[in-house]
Amino acid sequence: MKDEPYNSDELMTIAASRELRNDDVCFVGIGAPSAACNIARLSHAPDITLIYESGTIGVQPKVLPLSIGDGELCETALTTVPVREMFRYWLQGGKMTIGFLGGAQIDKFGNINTTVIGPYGKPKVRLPGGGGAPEIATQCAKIFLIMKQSKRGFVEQVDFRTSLGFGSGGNARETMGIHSSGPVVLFTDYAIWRPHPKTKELTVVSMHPGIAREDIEATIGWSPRFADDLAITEMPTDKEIQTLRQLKAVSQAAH
Amino acid sequence: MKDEPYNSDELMTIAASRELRNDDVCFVGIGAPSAACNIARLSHAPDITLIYESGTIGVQPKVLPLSIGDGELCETALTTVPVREMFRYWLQGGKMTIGFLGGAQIDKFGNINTTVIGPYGKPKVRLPGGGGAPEIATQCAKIFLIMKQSKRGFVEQVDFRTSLGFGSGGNARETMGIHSSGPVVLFTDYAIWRPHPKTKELTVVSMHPGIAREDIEATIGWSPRFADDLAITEMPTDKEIQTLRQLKAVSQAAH
Amino acid sequence: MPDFVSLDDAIKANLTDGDVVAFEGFTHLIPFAAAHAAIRAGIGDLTLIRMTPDIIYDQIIGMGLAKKLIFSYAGNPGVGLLRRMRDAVENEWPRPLQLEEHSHAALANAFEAGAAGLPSAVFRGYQGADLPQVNPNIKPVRCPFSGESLVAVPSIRPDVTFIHGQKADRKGNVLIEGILGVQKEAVLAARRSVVTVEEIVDNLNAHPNACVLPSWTVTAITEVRGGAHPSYTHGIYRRDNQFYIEWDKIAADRKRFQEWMEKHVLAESEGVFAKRIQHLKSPRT
Amino acid sequence: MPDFVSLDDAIKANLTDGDVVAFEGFTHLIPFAAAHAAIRAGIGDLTLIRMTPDIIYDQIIGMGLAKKLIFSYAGNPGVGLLRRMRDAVENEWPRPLQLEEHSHAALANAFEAGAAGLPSAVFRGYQGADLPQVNPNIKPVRCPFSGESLVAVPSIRPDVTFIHGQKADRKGNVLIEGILGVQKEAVLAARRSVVTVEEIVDNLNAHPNACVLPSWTVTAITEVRGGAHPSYTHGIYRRDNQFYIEWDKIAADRKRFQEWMEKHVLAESEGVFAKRIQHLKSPRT
Repeated sequence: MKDEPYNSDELMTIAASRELRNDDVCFVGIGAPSAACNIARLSHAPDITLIYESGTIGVQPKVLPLSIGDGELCETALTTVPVREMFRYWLQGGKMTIGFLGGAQIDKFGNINTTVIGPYGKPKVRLPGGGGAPEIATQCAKIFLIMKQSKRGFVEQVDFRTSLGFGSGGNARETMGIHSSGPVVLFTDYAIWRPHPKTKELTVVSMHPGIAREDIEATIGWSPRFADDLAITEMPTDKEIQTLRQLKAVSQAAH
Repeated sequence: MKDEPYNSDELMTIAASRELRNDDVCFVGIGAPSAACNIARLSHAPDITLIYESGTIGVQPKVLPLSIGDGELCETALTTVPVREMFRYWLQGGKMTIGFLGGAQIDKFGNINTTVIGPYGKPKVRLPGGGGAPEIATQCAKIFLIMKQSKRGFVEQVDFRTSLGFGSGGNARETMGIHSSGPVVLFTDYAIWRPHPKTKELTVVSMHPGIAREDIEATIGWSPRFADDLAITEMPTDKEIQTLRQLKAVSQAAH
Repeated sequence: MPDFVSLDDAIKANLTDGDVVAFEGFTHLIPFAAAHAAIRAGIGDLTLIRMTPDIIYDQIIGMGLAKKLIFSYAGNPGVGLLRRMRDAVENEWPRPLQLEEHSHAALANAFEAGAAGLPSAVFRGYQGADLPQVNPNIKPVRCPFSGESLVAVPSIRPDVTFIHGQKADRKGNVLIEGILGVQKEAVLAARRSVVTVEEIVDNLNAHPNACVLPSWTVTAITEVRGGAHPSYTHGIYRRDNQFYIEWDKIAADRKRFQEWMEKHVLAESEGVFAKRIQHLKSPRT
Repeated sequence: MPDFVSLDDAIKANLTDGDVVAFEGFTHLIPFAAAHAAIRAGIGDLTLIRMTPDIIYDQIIGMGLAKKLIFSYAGNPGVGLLRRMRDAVENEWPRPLQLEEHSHAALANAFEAGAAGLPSAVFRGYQGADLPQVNPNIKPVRCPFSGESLVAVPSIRPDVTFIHGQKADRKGNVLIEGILGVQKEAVLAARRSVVTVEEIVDNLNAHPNACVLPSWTVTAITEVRGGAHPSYTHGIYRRDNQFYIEWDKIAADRKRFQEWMEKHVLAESEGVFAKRIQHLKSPRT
């Protein structure tokens, strides 16, 4: 895809940004979610509310933060609350419409692992851990997943379930007494996936331009399902790609 | 006591102020406690920390507040915190060395009623209720009681136990798992009382100048105990009386 | 974004007979203008919640518009008792009033739990006190680690919360400064919220850690200068302590109370509040 | 009133082998100078608590001074993993490290409960997550009103908490502004607290609702300009993001790590922090 006017990472981010609305209240993580949210803010959703777990509410960063607590966030925020309050009133209190998650491993039901590769007590790789994810996964009204495809990352079974997707599928969330939707969409560098309405298995609904089914199958650790009415993801517009690249350039220069 | 250079109310307040120390952190109520604390601050305890339940910490009012939330309190406070935080971090968190209580009724063990006269379900007089008192009574390290003596107020049994003193006496507090001291002193317009070391019954330890045992017995609804080494309360000094009267005059003019 | 509407329209759209409602304010920033508009609209059968019900609840109760009161201290602060509320409890005049009584600590925790989306609040409280014997909404719970016995109370989730603040910006973000009470919690815990402010401005110019309610947490905003009188607005006007003292006399007598309400509430509109604070404007110290 | 002492004296008086200690800071205001002084003092067998252990805990762990870590996210924020912490967990180098792992929500609640004097914190969390299966300090509890199943975690009560703030006044009151993290809770929950500040001033000039710690909640105060570097102090200097990126390389190799610590921590004193922020001073926006 070298000759394309965009790369697959960029499309992943842009595709996510397109599904954000002006009245969304997003619990934003660092990296692709932060980029997607800020592209949305700088284009079709100028009043979108972006919240970072550091307690910064309604941020309007000019550069993408490196950490979830960069000074830029507080300086451009509507208000900054203590972290206790962030998790109690704003996340647990049900104020977030969208939370973003990704991780080292994901399974077909959107369960995610950011804790350990290998057994918990004797890990092969000790990852950072859950941070906000265990509660983000169940307390935001909807979850957007963003993650690059790879056989290592898209696995039949996660080594550790740091945060819940649809559990074992079907109505697993409901039986646990959880009322939020869970992962409504997964954006990757190859495709857009959505849960099957009944089984809740993540299903490819739109492939990015130039991607074939085999490309997807080659990067997924299970046999992925494809929707009957499979779409092709819209190419990034010039404006989208410019907004993203400008934001990234300014950010790289700033750090 | 008309010809005295002070009245009995004034001595009650001044006697309380004398027992406050520079490093005390006081949960202050309106009225006599507020006056006592501020006299202490303006005389021998300039760095005493005064906290009002409205969330104002380290106040230095020039006039005595009419309510626990007058603007004067916030304007002179070191900081003002939300009421939730006041009750969780500062009171329940065990930061207060002294709390003040008084009420419509008190018994010989310092249990207090500010809820109802008569039965709870069909009260003869509906009083304001407990406010902060139920938790002040157990969560401040020590309690100072301030209350004017009367047969109506000093009763064999309170109609409703709004806040705990020593319960039925003895080690009742300890058996409830309470670690704070409870009422260490009671200041009235006739005397100073302290709990008996064992029975915890409030006992007259010092009578104000000019007061006889009979005066006290005539204003108490039970047969009060007197200490063996009964003292006479020191008269207010000119400075004490001036400080109190000036504060009251300024305050009356302000409201 | 909240609706910028008149106070009467805000009441009409957000308060209904039978609602559970909190007019919050802790001595400071009590939403008197909003409560008077609600009284004028005659909306009744209300369950009133407030830590420190004072004159406005005395007025709503005295007008027969409340069926229940959830509270922790019902007094005219620094003055005395609430005479209309007493009359309702002791004599069922003008109608009976159910009480659900807590301590301040309990209600502060209950508002916090409401804002935090929890069904109940756990704290250490009521030790040796009689209230748990008359209020079934105080229950013992045990810490699963230490075994200590604590208490739980249900969280508070009003249908609608009314508060008064210093400023809102044109997007509907609200700034509150000074004594904060439990107003942030009361708004975040409620299904709907109506905020009266002294002023609508271009920019809040708020300290980064000031108490700001984002626009999307507020249902309706109305500018009412002096809207907290006889309570006060930090930095703008002082508490009318004289009126609080006077209220004790007004409320002492049923007839005098009714005449006063007729003249100063029913026959007035919210515009009167700006006039009432003329003599109380204070420079920020 | 707190002691105004040198950082080394504050460490000597307040930190002992085997202590449970929180060096708190949430990306902002991380007390690097204090942690480096503790490392220089060689105080070990520590149980470290922090929501977001980052470079300073990587350093303490890599120097073999920690026996246990209580945490919710152990990463170099925006950069990657903590390589010294990984080495301790995966290879027990330079010594084994026990882990007690929570979510952010759990630890934020646990600090809050510590400040509130409670034995545990109750919240809604960990639904469908594996952590409760490997951490016995996460227990189910039931709401006595709704019957809902919630979770409890023990409150956090450190022996000593270290934080960094903008200013202290000469009485020892401390002001923190910007991203506040759980520092207030960490100080109020601790038996002792040590605060480094950028500046000791006559008057805090604080907003009435700013985050201020009264002098009597603080054990010791030291002025250390730049004391949060490579973290930052809102309004005074920017985060040294370049250093965070560089740390990933330094910590990748045991020998390089040790050489770096020798040169930049062990052979230095807190005076160096003022120099490290020279190129990062930012005007308040």
